[in-house]
Amino acid sequence: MENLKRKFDLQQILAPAALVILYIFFCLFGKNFFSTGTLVSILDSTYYVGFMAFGITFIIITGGIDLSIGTNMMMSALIGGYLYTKGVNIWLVLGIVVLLATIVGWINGIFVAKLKLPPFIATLGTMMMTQGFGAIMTKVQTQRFPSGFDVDGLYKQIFYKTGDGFPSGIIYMLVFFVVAWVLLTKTRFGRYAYAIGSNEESVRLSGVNVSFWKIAVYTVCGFFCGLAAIVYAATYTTIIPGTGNGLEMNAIAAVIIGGTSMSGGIGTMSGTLIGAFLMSVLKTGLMSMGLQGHFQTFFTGLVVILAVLLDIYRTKKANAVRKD
Amino acid sequence: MENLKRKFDLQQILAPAALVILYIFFCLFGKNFFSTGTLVSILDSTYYVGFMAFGITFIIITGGIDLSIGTNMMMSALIGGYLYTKGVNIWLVLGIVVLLATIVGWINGIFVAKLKLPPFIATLGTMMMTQGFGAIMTKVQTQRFPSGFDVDGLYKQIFYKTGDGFPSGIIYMLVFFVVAWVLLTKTRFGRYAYAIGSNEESVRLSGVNVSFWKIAVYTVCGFFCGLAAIVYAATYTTIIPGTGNGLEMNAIAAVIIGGTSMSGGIGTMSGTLIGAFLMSVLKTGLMSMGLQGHFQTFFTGLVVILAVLLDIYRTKKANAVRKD
Amino acid sequence: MNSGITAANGTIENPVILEMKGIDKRFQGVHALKKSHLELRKGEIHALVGENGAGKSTMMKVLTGIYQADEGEIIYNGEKVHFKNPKDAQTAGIAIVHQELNLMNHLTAAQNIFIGREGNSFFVTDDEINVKTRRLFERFKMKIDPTEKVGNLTVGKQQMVEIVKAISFDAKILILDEPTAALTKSEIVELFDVMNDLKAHGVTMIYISHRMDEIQTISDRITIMRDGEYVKTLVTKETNLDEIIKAMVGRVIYIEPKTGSNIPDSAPVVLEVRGLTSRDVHDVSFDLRKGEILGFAGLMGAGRTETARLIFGADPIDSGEIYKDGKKLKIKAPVDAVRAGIGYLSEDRKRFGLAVDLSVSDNTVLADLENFTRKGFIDDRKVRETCETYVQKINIKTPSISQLIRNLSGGNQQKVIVAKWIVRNCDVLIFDEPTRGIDVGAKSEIYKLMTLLAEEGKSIIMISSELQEILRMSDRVACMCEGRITKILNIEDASQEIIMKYATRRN
Amino acid sequence: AQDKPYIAIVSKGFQHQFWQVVHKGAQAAAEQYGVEISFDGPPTESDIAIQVDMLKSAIDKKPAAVALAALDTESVKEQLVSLKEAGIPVVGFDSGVPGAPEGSIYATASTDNKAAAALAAEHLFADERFSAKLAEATADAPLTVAVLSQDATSESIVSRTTGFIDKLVELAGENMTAVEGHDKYARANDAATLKIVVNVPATTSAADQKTGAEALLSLDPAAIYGSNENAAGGILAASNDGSDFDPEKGKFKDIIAIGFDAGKTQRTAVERGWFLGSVTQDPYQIGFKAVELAVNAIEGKAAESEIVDTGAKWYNAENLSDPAISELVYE
Ligand SMILES: Nc1ncnc2c1ncn2[C@@H]1O[C@H](COP(=O)(O)OP(=O)(O)OP(=O)(O)O)[C@@H](O)[C@H]1O
Ligand SMILES: Nc1ncnc2c1ncn2[C@@H]1O[C@H](COP(=O)(O)OP(=O)(O)OP(=O)(O)O)[C@@H](O)[C@H]1O
Ligand SMILES: [Mg+2]
Ligand SMILES: [Mg+2]
Repeated sequence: MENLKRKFDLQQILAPAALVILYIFFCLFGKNFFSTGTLVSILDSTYYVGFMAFGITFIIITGGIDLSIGTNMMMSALIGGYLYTKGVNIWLVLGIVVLLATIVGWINGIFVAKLKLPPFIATLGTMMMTQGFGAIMTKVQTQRFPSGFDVDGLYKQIFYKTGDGFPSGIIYMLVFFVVAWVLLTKTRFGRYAYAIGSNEESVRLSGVNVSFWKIAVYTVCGFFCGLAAIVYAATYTTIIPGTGNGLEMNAIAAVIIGGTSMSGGIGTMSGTLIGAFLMSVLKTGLMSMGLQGHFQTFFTGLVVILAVLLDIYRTKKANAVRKD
Repeated sequence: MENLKRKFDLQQILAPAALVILYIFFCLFGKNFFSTGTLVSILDSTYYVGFMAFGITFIIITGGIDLSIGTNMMMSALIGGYLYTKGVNIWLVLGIVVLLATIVGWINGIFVAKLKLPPFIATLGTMMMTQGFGAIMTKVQTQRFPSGFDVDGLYKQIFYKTGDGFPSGIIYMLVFFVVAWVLLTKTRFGRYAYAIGSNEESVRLSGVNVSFWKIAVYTVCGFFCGLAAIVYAATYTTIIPGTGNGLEMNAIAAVIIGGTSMSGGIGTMSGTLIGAFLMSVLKTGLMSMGLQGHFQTFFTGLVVILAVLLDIYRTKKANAVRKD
Repeated sequence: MNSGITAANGTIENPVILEMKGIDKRFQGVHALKKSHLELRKGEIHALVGENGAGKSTMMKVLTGIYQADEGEIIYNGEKVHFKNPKDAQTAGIAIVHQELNLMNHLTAAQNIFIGREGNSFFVTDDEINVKTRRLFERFKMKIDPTEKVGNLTVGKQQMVEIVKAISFDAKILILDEPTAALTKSEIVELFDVMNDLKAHGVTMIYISHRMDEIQTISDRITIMRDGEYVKTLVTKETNLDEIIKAMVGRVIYIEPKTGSNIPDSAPVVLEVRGLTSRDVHDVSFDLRKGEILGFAGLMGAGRTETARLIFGADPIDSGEIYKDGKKLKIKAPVDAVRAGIGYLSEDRKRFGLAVDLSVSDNTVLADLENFTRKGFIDDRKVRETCETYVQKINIKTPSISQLIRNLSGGNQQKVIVAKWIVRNCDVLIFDEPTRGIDVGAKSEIYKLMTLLAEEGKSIIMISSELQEILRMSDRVACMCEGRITKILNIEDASQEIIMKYATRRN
Repeated sequence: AQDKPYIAIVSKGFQHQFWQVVHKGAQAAAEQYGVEISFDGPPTESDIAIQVDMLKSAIDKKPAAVALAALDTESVKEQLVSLKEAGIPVVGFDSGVPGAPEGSIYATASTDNKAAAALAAEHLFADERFSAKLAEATADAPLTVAVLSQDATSESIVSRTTGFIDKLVELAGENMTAVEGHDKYARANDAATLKIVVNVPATTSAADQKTGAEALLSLDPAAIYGSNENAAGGILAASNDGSDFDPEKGKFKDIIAIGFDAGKTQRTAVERGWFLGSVTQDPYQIGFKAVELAVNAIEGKAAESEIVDTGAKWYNAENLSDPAISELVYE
């Protein structure tokens, strides 16, 4: 019990602390790092990863995994862009984007909950399928969303940045962070997610319709990928077919750094949020120190491992308690 | 028992059958698919995936995973190429390549067995780190191995293709397939791999030095990534920094299609071999049907899911046996 | 008991073969062993008893090098020894059968038994070990195929494989930690034969169990532990049940059978099962009356759990009907059963009863969460209040309701599960082995609780492999054998002998 | 199986609008000369393995000729040889197949990337805002020109980066300039009044290109140049689709932005004068000429020249109205 409390408080403190320290570090040693400009670009590069990370946090807490989030996001964005160029109204397009991603999530749910496929395998499959599908649909052509100054540029102002450069995206993200947080902590949905991650069979034998809730979890994750797709489109305008795989690992890294356990049952949304920010700070910071791109990759990997080592060390006690 | 037996025989038959059928299918509908030329390019594109797949089969049978195999292979090849251009003797270079990859595998083993990191996380970390490291080492420069016509071209003749176009690579691969197969089925190493995947704790209580053998398994996987790096270099000559992530999923897909269970304890080397071939046939075949590259991705995903669904369906009965 | 074996004499004067002195072991938070002590004489069967958490298993894990003692010494054959790991202990001739099954399901029986002993050569073949294994099985008259994958064996057979594995070390000292928890009467008899056989070959054995009848049957001496401390060592023949239990729990508990039922035949039938059939259960029919406790007796594998799982919708039904309060139920999944007010307490808490990472309160409301949600949100206040009332009502020993359930003792975990079903106000409760692996103290509390529930008008099905338990609690006793109900006895007519007769009747 | 001669075209990519236009050109030529073509390319410009495999299966289809834009010459040498042995002619297009074994390439229809990039440098240098600043610049307060280079591996990107840098150095004077950021191009010089900073992002993904652009912009340089559509895209994404470069009210109004290739967003940025201008190749011609050359090769005509320059044009707000230019600037 004590262990648990202590661990929990530590959890609360440690991650944000690390974030702040890292930020300060780069302010001191980075070139023009301490500037609203940089801060904004840190936010920018967090949005889409953040949304994906929120989504997959639910899944990881149930003890599952979703490798398709990255390609799912890209596919939805691609098809969205395709429809837009075909003249569909932009708002309708955005709606469809979210819908598509949600459907993919739902399919994952069916595979896992109904067909009993291991999540890793099911979503590995859908990862490849969505990546291929998006490319096929768009005849492997780059798709473009309206830039801020075209007639339909308004959506960028809402989801990404206002004309005068205010990062409205952060509001969009925080709003849905709260949604995710409430979902996870204050609703049956979230409670069952934890319970399933902790011991699925006993939840089933408590008369809970496990497969329903599991499908729900994967669907919600898909939904968040849809939201990610919107902000991705708003940020980068151009969507390139056949991309998106690999992004899932960034999101997962964020979740892990945030202290969520891959074996399920344990995790927090705030942790994920901080994890996502931490990665962006690292990325932007190393750049500002004039380190070429690949140092990012290296250090992100390092951080993932350190974060979890720290976690293990911290919770050793808590874990030690009777296994028999 | 019957179920199990039946399943096993089916296992034996089904995968190869699928392979043959697929091949015939493409011979009928592909453009000049039925030709030694095509056959050879199928082999060519199987080599490096095959080696990685052999390696990771051991790990997956222990119930683990290694996401770093792709980047590990690339990193070793990169640094190898770097040393070669710096004038190191080619054979020495190849030795170093294998050594490097093996070391990375060993590090993964330490992380998993000694530091008790979940394999997914540990290797996600090393995946990013190796990718970054390779790029950093080579200052993000493309590295080139000697092509068949340079002085040192001989190694290509051994590991990839002889001057008169005989695919010597297949011999190289089959030799090490046999090695892998013997390791898995005829040695304590393999026996413990299965045992650990089946119930790690009980192996430990039986007085087996589990962490030693786990480290061994990850190291061996690394070693096979090294072998993959050699044949990759021999096949494609040019190694680009910052690549390699994503390849692991192809290898894993091959293993899964080959009928190895992600939860450990079950799997065969021959299955993996066939899985690898199946993917190459699919890839080459779809291309020969004039389908854009992305159809491959899509169908590979589909095959992964179908393969496992089939497997589940087949073993349903076997699984039904008392849960309580 | 009807196994008809009596403790062989003469071992009590034998020389001391092993001595554990002043063993002290702390885990985070728990002081598991306090200067504890144990003495073995060559060739004796030494019972080790104590409530849950008394430290029996830990003591054994220290002895076999799985845990390292913080203090104390082990003297084996007159010299001080220190086992750094299980292997050391094995090579020194000390083997153990652990409390929980520890087998590799994907490996064959032979491979399991000889894991870690494939020989020093890097290469391995199964031929040799298959032969050895077959010999072992034959010696103990077990019908198991050495090349069979262990995952396909029944729990009983798996347990036997474990035991054979331990024996196969031809150990000088053999430790059996609750080996019978999952065994049938007949298998237990087999086991005892094996043990006596070994004893005749001069093997010393430590035998841990919660079943007093077995202990009195098989053991020469009994060492009692309480809260990690050594209490005393008794000579079995010179002691009696009360003395042992008193030493264990520090108070006397009598288990006297129920003399008669006060449930009138007129009492309304709550649950009506007709012709229930599946792969392992055949044409099971019975009525359950309001406020009654219907005991289900039978050997292991008799199909009681399976029957329960069928009624509860945990496994698919082939045919048969289930009526609740006269209404026919369509039960496809546990959801349906729970909706109909049926609750099931599994025989395997850890795997089927608890969400171990969750708190006491989360587990308590797990089955009834929809009634704790307002406008889609969980009403934490209501949850807290409810849980606290139940913690009091059935006095669950926990520091707080936000305590993780995994940190509770078995007995208290069981109570939380009971609470879970009461909260869901189920009026039919199926207790499957409600006291399996629970100590005498906790047991009697569970009994009280069940009686209370029955008095409150809930109807209870109690599956149990302990006949005293059946006899003490039930109003009627359904005897099962090979998936069939062979007889439903009124408690007045029931006795251990009669029940055993029906439980073993083949038809 | 086919009566028409079959030409397998293996490009460096497929996604970018650029390749679509190349494809169009190729198809047009295919119809005009009555040949069958297939057009394929790897998902990203670092997928060497995939391109090699594509080339292989293209060869396995027994084409009459192959048109190739190699990601990397070394990796395809062997195929080139076997093609030569099989007597199947190979024509290069776009960046072609530089340094290919003697006589393995019939001819190449390509943009001279160095020259094209030099165009950009010249126009930058000609801009008076820039030259004014450069005049003021001193060794202690040097002027910075930022270069975003999609990757350090593909030949065409590299030569566009070098082409730009070299021209700038040439114009500003060797001893007045220094190059830093990426070791491939770096050249230290303390006396430099003009500092050229090159950034090569971690991957070719839009996100990383943007981060790279942001890193460069945070150095507040006098000018920034993106050496292909993707890199320019990164700059656009980092500058609110270019609007931040608005000379009057933009956040980066003092920074001169120059792009390469085209694409809707970039075109808009140029039209509105946010970008000083950009260099466009003539993808349509590249595609058309490639097939044309292939046909000549099949018919056994001798090639007039090794390289058929398909030309590159500087475009900016002014000359975009000119249809001759406008049609080159794909959306
Ligand atoms: N989920 C299951 N799948 C297949 N067979 C099962 C399953 N559960 C039980 N069995 C088989 O059904 C028969 C009845 O088992 P069950 O567990 O119901 O017996 P039981 O009376 O509950 O004995 P115990 O609970 O002591 O094991 C046994 O032969 C068992 O092997
Ligand atoms: N690995 C562990 N970590 C922490 N505490 C432990 C551990 N193992 C045992 N304990 C604690 O040590 C005490 C003794 O446990 P032990 O399992 O030895 O009791 P036992 O006599 O075997 O009980 P049972 O009859 O239920 O098996 C208990 O309080 C238990 O919680
Ligand atoms: Mg115990
Ligand atoms: Mg049972």
